[in-house]
Amino acid sequence: MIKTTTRKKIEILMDVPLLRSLRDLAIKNGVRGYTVLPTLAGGGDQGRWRDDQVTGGAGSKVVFATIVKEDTADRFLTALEPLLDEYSLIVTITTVEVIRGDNF
Amino acid sequence: MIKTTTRKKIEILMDVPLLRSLRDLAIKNGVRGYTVLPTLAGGGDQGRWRDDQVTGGAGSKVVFATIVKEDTADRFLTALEPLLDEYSLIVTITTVEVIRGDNF
Amino acid sequence: MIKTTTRKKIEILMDVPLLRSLRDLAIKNGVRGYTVLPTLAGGGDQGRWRDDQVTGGAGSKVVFATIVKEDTADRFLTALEPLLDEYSLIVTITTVEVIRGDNF
Amino acid sequence: METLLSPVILFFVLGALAAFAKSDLSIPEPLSKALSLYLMCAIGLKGGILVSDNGMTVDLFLAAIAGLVLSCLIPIGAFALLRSFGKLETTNAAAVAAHYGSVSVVTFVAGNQLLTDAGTPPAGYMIAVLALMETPAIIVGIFLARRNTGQAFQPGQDLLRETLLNGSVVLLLGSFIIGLIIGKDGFAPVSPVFETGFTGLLCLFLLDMGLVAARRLRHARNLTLRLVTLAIVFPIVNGTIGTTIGAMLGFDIGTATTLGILAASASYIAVPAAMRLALPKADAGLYLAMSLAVTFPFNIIVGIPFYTMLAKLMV
Amino acid sequence: METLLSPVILFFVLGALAAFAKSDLSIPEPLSKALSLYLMCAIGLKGGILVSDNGMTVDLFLAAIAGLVLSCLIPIGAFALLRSFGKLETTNAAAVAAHYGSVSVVTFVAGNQLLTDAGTPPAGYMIAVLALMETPAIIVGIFLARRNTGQAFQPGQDLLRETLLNGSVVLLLGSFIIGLIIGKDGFAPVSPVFETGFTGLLCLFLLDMGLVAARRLRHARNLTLRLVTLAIVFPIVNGTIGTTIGAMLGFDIGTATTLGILAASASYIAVPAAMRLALPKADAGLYLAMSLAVTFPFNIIVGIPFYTMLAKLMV
Amino acid sequence: METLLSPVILFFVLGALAAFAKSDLSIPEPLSKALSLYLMCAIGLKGGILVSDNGMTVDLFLAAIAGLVLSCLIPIGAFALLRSFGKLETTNAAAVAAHYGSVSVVTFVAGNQLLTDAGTPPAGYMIAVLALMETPAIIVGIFLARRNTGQAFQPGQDLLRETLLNGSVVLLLGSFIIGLIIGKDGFAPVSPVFETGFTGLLCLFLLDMGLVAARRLRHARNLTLRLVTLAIVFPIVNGTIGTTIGAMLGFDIGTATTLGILAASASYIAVPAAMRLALPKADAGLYLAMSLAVTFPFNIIVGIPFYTMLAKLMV
Ligand SMILES: Nc1ncnc2c1ncn2[C@@H]1O[C@H](COP(=O)(O)O)[C@@H](O)[C@H]1O
Ligand SMILES: Nc1ncnc2c1ncn2[C@@H]1O[C@H](COP(=O)(O)O)[C@@H](O)[C@H]1O
Ligand SMILES: Nc1ncnc2c1ncn2[C@@H]1O[C@H](COP(=O)(O)O)[C@@H](O)[C@H]1O
Ligand code: NA
Ligand code: NA
Ligand code: NA
Repeated sequence: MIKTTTRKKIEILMDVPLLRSLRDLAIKNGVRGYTVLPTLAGGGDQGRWRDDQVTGGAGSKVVFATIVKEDTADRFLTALEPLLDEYSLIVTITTVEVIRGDNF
Repeated sequence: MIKTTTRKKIEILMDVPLLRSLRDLAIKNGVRGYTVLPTLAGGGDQGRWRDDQVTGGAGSKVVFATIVKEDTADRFLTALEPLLDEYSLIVTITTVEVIRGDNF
Repeated sequence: MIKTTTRKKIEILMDVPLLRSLRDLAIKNGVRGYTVLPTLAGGGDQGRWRDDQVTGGAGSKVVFATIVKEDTADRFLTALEPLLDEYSLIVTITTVEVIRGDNF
Repeated sequence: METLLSPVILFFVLGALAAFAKSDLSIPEPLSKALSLYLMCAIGLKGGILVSDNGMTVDLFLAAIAGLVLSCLIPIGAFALLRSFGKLETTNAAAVAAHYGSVSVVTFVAGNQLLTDAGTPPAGYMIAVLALMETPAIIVGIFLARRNTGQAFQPGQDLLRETLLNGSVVLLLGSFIIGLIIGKDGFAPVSPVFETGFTGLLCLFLLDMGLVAARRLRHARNLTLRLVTLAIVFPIVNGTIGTTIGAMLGFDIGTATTLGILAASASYIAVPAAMRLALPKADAGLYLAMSLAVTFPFNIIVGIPFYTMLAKLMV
Repeated sequence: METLLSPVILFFVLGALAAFAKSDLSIPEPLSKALSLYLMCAIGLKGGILVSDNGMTVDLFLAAIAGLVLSCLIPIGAFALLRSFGKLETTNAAAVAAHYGSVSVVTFVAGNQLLTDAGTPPAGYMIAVLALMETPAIIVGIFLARRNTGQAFQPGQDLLRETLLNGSVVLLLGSFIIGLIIGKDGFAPVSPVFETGFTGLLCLFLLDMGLVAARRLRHARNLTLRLVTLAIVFPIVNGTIGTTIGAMLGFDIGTATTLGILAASASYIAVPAAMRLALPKADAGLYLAMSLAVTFPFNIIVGIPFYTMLAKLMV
Repeated sequence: METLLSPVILFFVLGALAAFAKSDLSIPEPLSKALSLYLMCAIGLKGGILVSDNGMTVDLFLAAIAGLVLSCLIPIGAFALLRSFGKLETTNAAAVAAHYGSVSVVTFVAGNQLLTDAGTPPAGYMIAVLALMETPAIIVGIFLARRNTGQAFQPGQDLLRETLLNGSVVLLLGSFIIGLIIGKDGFAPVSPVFETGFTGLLCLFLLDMGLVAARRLRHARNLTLRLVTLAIVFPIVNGTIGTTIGAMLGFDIGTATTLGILAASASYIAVPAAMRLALPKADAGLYLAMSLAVTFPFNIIVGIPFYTMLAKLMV
């Protein structure tokens, strides 16, 4: 059996225009690597949206995903907390196993 | 350490034409928010596919993702079950932590 | 309550040109189904990237996701291990519940 | 022969060869969708302008009724053959049959171009007939499937919407109506995009269709020799019937041939989308392989010249 | 009336009808973005070439100053009305107000086309004015919001960059400068794409705008009757003011009307992006519905002819 | 100088400036891919038609052999310099070297256009030479890397397919052959898209290349001054050699210059894709920065005029 290490995967759904600031915040708080994933559409308390580029993507959303050690997760999430309500971010934290754990 | 709450993330891989019906079913069963994610290609018992728009996307698939309380998860999945085989949906349920848990 | 079964979800982030070889490796090692997901951008020790098609997608990355039984996961990951460093793959393994577990 | 050496066909062949050779050549999906939307707009406009020029005639209604009747009856015959000779079970047979009752926009376009080049263009209203023939076969197909099988989940309303308001049908009919309204003069400023650019962009689209068709053929699992045979027999028979009816109704060569082409062609846009919803148990790999990877190239290369020849004999 | 039957408008209507009928017709997003980049390049180049032909005149500076002043003052008036009559709270009122201070590229383009067709084209430098008017209202809007509310996270630098270096502004101004440099002769080899193809591609873009606008209207949650009223009153008032100023500055009919159109139009590209960042608590569904789903069609169908009439009376 | 003020170059500069200023301007990736497929088709067709007009001559074979020899030898020289002067370790040196042995389609296109404008167009068969020169350097590069290093996982077959059936190579050669078959007459209906639209669409593509090149330069981590020097020395030396060989083989000015341009240019499509697979440990940021962000602009702005001057002196 292959050796794995436990890490936290943090996924944040946010509006595209916020991506740069959030990435900088992540890096400032110890995040070493991240990946950005696309979305197509969604719905919630504020109504429905779908990716539409007529408006220059102002209404588009992306997922910022990063795999981190537990303590980095805490640090980043603490820094993030004040923004959650402001920018209605959707944040999930999942426990995952990784291989070559010292890369994260 | 930031306060988190345990929720269920349900992810359903399905054919694009089914999306509307499934979203309605989800909402009828207590789902408050959801996000739709794109896919590129895949393979399984019924062969390989890749997103091709020549056929108007009839063969394309998307992921419908929703974070819900355990009881909503049960209710939605129970409503979903009869469709699983019919539409060969791929459903996964993951335990995740969320911040601001009362939003889900 | 609906009956679910525990499975492993393996997600591998890799360069597009590697996809075919990796898919073949997966199937050779008992993987029955998989789905490929797009990404937009990312950053890590080797710097930042974003999907750019001017270079024919050489710098683009995709996620190869597959849900498997624990023993298939072991077998596949063991076969994968020598490639991890070589191709700097990012691999996560998550425990998920599935419905109709005998399909995986 | 000359037809086969037109750039449009050659790009289709290039795409098919690239896919058979497992090249990684691929057309980005949004481009592919963009091209298909563009083709709908362009042919819709063109048809509308032709009709606005010539006025509506009784022929339009005759052609519309002929088209509707064909698209309802073809699936019934096809269903019987698919069950008996094709050895398909009910659901698959019904789904495949629906495809043959409906029509293929690109086959229509290719025929249109060849007929126009040959000096026998079809009437403009055939584009309205094309739009009308897209959906009825879906209803017939579902009916055929449900006579024998029960289904739990009824996506009724959604299905009707998917079917009647399918994007391609809406765009085709909408552009047709816009063409009717604006006429030749209103068309002038947009003609560089929708007319002058048409053949070139069609080349790119057919390159993509070649790639997709060949990949479907390579990965088709349940495509038996019997089914391939049917995918060739259907267009021959339906095309002959369509052309004959056209000739009997007194249409000119181009129009009669086009009715034959519509009857002969099989859908690969509106019907597959509806079938995923209505008959999800049907094998999408199978019906797309038959319509896109066998019947479509057959019609483009052999069928269209054949129906034209028939029409010339009969008109 | 004739205007309303131009293909450009008819495609907008087709898109809107398709969305209201819940058709699944949709334009792939990358195509939509590609078309919008194309439009920016094309009109930027065109403006630059016109200015390179006619030289810079003092009128350019007058128009620029008038535009800047309007785009700073309009939000202030709009804010007051949105608070009082519209019953919006501060943040939403400020965000909406910013949209009306800024401008809509496609409204500008539509006006441009109609004025050119009518033999009264606006001066080329109005494209520079368009670019200048895109961003100042953002600053004013944020200032209006922050007088009364505190904000934790300051995406300061990012916001300035998002605003001033917004892709559409950069492309518009960049193309304008390229047009200035290359002049008429340098433009010849690229004119088939950027000039001949313009109207046709604009049709496709407006088809998409129709779809998006109607979907926004269908899903708009907080769009009260009072707000719809304001979304119609704002363009009338601002358009009248803009046209009048243009006439008073001695501009020709086309140019005065265009200043009116700029004042009357509401942004749906640069401003929403900046607002998501700066005033995230503001309701995006609301400001986009007002600017895109009410004011934009109003301007296209009623506003532009009205400002033109005004200009004819005054110039 | 005039060259530098062509819209094509100016759009490249605009893209680069926007990226350096950290504007969020970006071209949607599917559009970018669509444009690059379009360029391949267009130049492939054009070359085929030229050759179908003039017939195949012995010059075609001479040029092909010269191209193949250059693309095998250039990487060997480059590898030595990258190791010694550039201080790269084996794998990186080999990967970078392979890029310089291969060719850049857009550099070729830009050169083609300038030479044609100047009245000295290259022979049509140079497009076949371009396609032939895309892949051999990949094999040489891998060979250079593996002499010294061992590798666990051998993606052998995939690599060969990726290399020989790389989408861009297939499309280029396929369109060339289609051009050969259809000739001038068959080209007429598609020429509005593939010829008239070419320069305009090239502008949009170069806008994107400017953005991508500048972003690569901004984020390049391991790009030392020595490597930048080499990325400028390589094209000068290789371009001079290529042009000289062309002149010695008796080619006309346009054709000799074009052989120089091919030798001087560095791949950023086929080779990076192959290197990700074959030499994954090589630093993609590095080789793309060298070829795309240094050598490409150098060739466009300085190189092409220089090789043209050389050719004029020698032919
Ligand atoms: N429970 C949820 N699961 C998944 N995505 C959600 C959920 N709630 C909200 N979202 C996403 O977040 C966006 C904003 O949510 P809301 O603020 O509730 O409108 C929605 O449009 C969805 O895309
Ligand atoms: N084990 C799996 N893991 C991830 N995706 C799967 C799996 N099995 C099936 N899929 C996806 O579901 C689609 C349909 O599966 P199947 O019905 O087995 O052909 C496949 O083409 C894949 O995209
Ligand atoms: N911790 C992480 N979480 C998510 N994605 C990562 C992480 N580390 C690396 N990546 C992704 O893997 C790519 C290569 O990583 P690296 O080899 O560290 O440059 C990055 O550009 C990211 O897209
Ligand atoms: Na048919
Ligand atoms: Na305004
Ligand atoms: Na070279």
